Amino acid sequence: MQQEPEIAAAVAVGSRRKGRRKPEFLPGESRRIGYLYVAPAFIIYAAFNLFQLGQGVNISFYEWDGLTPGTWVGLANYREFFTEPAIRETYIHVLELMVFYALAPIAIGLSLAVMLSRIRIRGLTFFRMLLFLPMVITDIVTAVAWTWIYATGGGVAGHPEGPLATVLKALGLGRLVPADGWLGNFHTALPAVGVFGMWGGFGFSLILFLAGIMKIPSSLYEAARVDGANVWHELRAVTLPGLRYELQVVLVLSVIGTLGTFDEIYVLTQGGPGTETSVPAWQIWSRLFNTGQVGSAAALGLIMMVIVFAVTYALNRLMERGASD
Amino acid sequence: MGRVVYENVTKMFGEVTALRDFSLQIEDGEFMVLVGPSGSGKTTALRLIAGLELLTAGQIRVGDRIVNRLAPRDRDIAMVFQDYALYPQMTVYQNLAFGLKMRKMSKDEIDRRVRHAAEMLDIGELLERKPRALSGGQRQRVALGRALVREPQAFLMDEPLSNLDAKLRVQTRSEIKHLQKQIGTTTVYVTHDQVEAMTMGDRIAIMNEGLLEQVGDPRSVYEHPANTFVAGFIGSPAMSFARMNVEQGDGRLTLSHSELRLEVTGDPAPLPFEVIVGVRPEHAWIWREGQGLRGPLEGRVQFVEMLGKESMIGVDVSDDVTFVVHTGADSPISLGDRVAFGVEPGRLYLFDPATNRALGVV
Amino acid sequence: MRQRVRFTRRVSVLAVIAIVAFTAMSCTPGTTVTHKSAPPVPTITGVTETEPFTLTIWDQESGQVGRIWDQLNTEFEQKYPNVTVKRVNRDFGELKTLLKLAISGPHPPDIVEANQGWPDMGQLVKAGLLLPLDNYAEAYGWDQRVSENVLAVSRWTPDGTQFGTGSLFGYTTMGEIVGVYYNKTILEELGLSLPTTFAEFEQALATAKQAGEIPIEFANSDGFCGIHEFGTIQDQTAPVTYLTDLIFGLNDLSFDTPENIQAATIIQDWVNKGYFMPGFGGAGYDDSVNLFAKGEGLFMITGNWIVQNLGADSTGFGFFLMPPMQAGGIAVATGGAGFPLSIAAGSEHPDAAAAYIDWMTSDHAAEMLVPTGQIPLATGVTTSVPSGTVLSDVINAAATASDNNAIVPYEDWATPTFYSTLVAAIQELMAFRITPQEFVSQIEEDYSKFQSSRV
Amino acid sequence: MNTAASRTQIAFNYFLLVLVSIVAIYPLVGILLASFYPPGPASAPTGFELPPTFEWHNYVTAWTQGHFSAYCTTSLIVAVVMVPASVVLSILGGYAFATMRFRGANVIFYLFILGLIIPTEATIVPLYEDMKALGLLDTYWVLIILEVSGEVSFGIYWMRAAFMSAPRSLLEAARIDGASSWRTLWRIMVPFAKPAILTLSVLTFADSWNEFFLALVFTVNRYTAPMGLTSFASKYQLQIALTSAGAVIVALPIVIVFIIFQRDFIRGMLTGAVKG
Repeated sequence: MQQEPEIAAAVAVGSRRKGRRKPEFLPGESRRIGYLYVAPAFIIYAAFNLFQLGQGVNISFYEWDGLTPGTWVGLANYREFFTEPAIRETYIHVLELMVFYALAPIAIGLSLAVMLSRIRIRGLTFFRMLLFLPMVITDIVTAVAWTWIYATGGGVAGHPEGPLATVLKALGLGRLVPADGWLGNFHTALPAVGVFGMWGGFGFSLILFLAGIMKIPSSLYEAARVDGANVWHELRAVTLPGLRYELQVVLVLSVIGTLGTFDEIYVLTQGGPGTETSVPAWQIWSRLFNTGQVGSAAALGLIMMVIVFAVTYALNRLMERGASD
Repeated sequence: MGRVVYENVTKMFGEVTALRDFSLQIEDGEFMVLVGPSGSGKTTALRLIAGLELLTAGQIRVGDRIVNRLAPRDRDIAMVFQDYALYPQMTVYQNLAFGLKMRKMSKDEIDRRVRHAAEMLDIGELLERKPRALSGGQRQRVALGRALVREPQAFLMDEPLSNLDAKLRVQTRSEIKHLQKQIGTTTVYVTHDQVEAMTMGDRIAIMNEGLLEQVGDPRSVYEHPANTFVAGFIGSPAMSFARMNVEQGDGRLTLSHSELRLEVTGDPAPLPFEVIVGVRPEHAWIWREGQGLRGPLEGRVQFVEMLGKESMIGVDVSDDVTFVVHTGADSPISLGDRVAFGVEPGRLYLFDPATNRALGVV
Repeated sequence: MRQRVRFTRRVSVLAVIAIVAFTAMSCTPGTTVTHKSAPPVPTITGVTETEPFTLTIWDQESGQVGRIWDQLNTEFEQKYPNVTVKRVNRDFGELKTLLKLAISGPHPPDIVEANQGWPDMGQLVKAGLLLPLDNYAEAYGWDQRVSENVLAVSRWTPDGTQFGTGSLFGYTTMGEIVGVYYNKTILEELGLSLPTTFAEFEQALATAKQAGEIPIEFANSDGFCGIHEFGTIQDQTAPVTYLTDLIFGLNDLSFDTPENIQAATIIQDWVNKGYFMPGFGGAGYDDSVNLFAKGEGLFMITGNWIVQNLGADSTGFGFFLMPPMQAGGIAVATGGAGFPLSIAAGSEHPDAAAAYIDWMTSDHAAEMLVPTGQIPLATGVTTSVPSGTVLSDVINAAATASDNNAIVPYEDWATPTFYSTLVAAIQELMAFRITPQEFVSQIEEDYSKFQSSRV
Repeated sequence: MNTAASRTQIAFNYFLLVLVSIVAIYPLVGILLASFYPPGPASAPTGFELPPTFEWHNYVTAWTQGHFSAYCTTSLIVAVVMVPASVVLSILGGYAFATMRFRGANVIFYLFILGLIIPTEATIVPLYEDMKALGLLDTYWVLIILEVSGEVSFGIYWMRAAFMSAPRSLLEAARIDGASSWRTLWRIMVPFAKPAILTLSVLTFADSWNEFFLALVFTVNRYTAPMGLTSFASKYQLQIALTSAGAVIVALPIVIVFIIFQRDFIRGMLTGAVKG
């Protein structure tokens, strides 16, 4: 539920690590001491995470309300994943969110980084700090501001109207302003959530891309220019290959982050209006606590975990294959 | 007794054999250089002594102990790493003292040893600095010092000069050699640079693809290479090789390669029909009658390398054979010229093409 | 390829671990349910223990009501100096979320304020987590103080399979009623009188709209308010017995009825005509209450609980029940009992908890709570409410509905998932994402699924 | 390229950067401004205009009435115990995975990595039951233990990468110098990995301070700062100025920690993320 971007990056990178050689012991090296170092962390992790995952697997085979004894239903909870439109819908929403969490930040971050990289920026540290701020402040706080930004007041005098609506109206684009506010309108709620999430994360990709671009030797650009490359060629031949690793991190991380989206939904829309912003993690939470479908929630949680794993794995394979071409 | 002995040591990494049935005895106080191209197993051999790798078969002794399974700390050796491996957050003093502290040596003794080593290496002023604030050469000395203070049975050095610039390298190598003679500690020194090997080693062990090709003092290795690999590896510029047919009889030996013919008097042991002939550039001269050179051989000049007081010229004697020939710096030879050259007597190395082993010198 | 082999091996190792872990834990989740029977009728009422102890209560009262609770607690502690009352105050959503977890432990709260109906109280009863209160009710005479209608919504068969009959699991003397508030000034300005039929009400809406006023102050981003708008219309289109039976799960009823479709059609019609506050989909309930209190909007359809926001003795606002379809018909309203208090089965001080409930439902408590807009249900409570105030309107309307037996319980009690289903479906209905027919089908699906699972 | 052209380019670049930065902090400034509005259920300011008067007193009111001292104390106590514990465990584990060989190391490491994608939704109910059985509900310990167990996966991954980026010779030199693995860790590797450790600590601190769901589910009297904020906000629903003041109070410690460490933090972040 709290998919940290950096954690997602870890998953991304962790899974792509090549397996190490078969353990071979060095002279005089203790064969057991490694366990001692790992033990404290592992014990607490196994006892308060892994063990419950096992229990979760067990629960997922029951229809259980969390209170009375469950009924064994075998794979029925898993079957729901394929049969219930409500669940399918959540994954469609997540796909839509990808535009905001993965594609847009990469496109915007990349183009900004390309533009900014052409000069030495004074005070970059300061700007970096500003760009990183949205990431470190909890959604609980920032959501407050975003509800204001998205408010439109239905156009009634005296109702709070957010700056977004004010600006659009001033530009003569008032017809774009949904009366129900961006978060209350069925068509705009999901994109609005997406923009909020994007705002919280785009600084990270921009900074990563900027750092990456600065590492590309300028001789490569010079060589490209000597060869008569235009901006577009330069991007394709020099910048993108040079940023391959940064791209991979941002892409994998944002895709995993999107799949696990929860906080934004919890603080902004609670899945509404209707079920328009319901995402898998929210659906699970809601089954768990609002409607008492604990077994079903466990099964959906495990399915989500498998999907996240599969997507991460596939993306990494894809990126690596792309790199070796 | 600082003797280091390998007995039939084999080291495999997974399915790759890094060192194959390697036996070598390094005497007490000896400066032994392990030399070879990358992947030859020389570094592995060194790390096996240090205990940084576990051998697959065989035995290693340091002093009179078998150290196969001893931890590095118990082997009584010290090592100088290629990248020096200085502890970045410690001062030079702390770097030198660390190993002694770990051995629970008294503070006074540590201080004595550190100051002594610092004096020997002339790094007394640097003791309070951190590695970051040192030049490459200074770091290198600190790395040596860290080995020195330990007063071990053997020093192990893994290409310690490779990160220095050319000039400093030459200077340092004689300093190390000098230091080693002064202290008299057995030293195993790994390098890929044959010049370093020739100038520093009491003996040189030439390695290739996990095998020991030849051991000996620099002169004998140079003069009597055991095989084409050693012959080609030792000496600079490298030896030129050519496959030649052999006609032997009546006390004369004729070596030929297409149009090329070379007649040699003297009758070595019976040779196969074909041999590899090796000629060191320093033994090949532009032909002049009456100098007792063997030849002449003729060919077209393919390249000219000015070295200052002399030049090396590459001469194509046939489509696939080029000899490098020595000439004075002022010689008027230029590219494309046809030249004739000859070889000093007793400097034609013959090798068996089947085994690459040396057959003799004529 | 080697990579893949290694990967497969890793996966298989994980699988083995997972299987081992799984078999180790493969037991049915949930503890065996033991349904406690009602404690014996206490011979002495009140707190009998003398040792100091703490009574913990989980409630969802905030604002003015919350402050009065604090005061009542202090008085209770003064009355029984060995008792400390600890309030854990969580909002409606949190309480819904967390009560089930909290109450199933070895040290549950003693008293909980759980919502009636299948989603909350029903689940707790079924799991044997609440104590039947019948004997306490007898000892304290609770059943004599309020009408059976009020008690019925807290009644369950002890195994939790039947709603509306059986043992008593919660008790309150405070009532709720959902109706129409109106702004007297605007009503006057528009030259309107109080509507007496549904048609007149719609006429009033049209007039207000024409005059540029907001006919109905309404905000639905929180969701629950939409249930009340719909319910209030549905109360007029569908028969009372149908609605009550639907909620109690009697007589195999369906949600897919012409009356319900009619109610859904009316609400869509109102949206179409712009009778609701513009931007209601994105506005919050509390904001809308605040705006209404400040004079925006002719009507607001909601419950008695906003009286405290309007000011109990305010004469600027009035309240009436949604008028019936036919002239002279009976106005039916949603409401009835407020949040009841229940005793956790695991409570170590059930007698004291009962004494506490009696205290919180006493006439004294009622007198303090009524000015906040809570409706006294107990017979014989004398409250001096000045007439002409919004509070008196509310209390009178509730009394009328009660006398007419025209109070329908909250619809979201009908199934464990009904609240979520209704909120989403009404939001979709009011945004024209679904037709009235789709709306009732969607809800019927939830309803029938649950009803068939009960059999 | 002539000077004039590059000057416009530079100007354009700064313009762009300033624009992006404004987008980044605009909502935050909104909250800050709103926190100074006069309190009371006023018509909600949208927070993006200067308040008529600066009501510093809002902070005092929020702090005392909102019990933020209690919430912040909880967050602080939990963080003070949890951050060092989690970082030390991560250092130990990361060190073992980076430098030691032992049977099953890979499997154990991947089990840790699994922790990064275990959805809390699948485990929270069993977790609740287990914590209940241990009698840890509503204690600092429940937050500390669960946060640690949630953070070590990432921490171990992170520290392993950091230690693996150390030259191998450094470890070997220490081995030859006779340092035990324990000494090597604390005397050689930890000083070497200081920037990575700092970044991990800041991240962990932020996670701990911002913890919301664990506090929501597992505590009643031990609300963390963000949980306290939601509780405060729901009690003072129309008090936008006060709620904003509360929000600023909750966000401030993180912002301060971040500003103090930001240079090293971002550096560690970049190397961590890119080196992997």
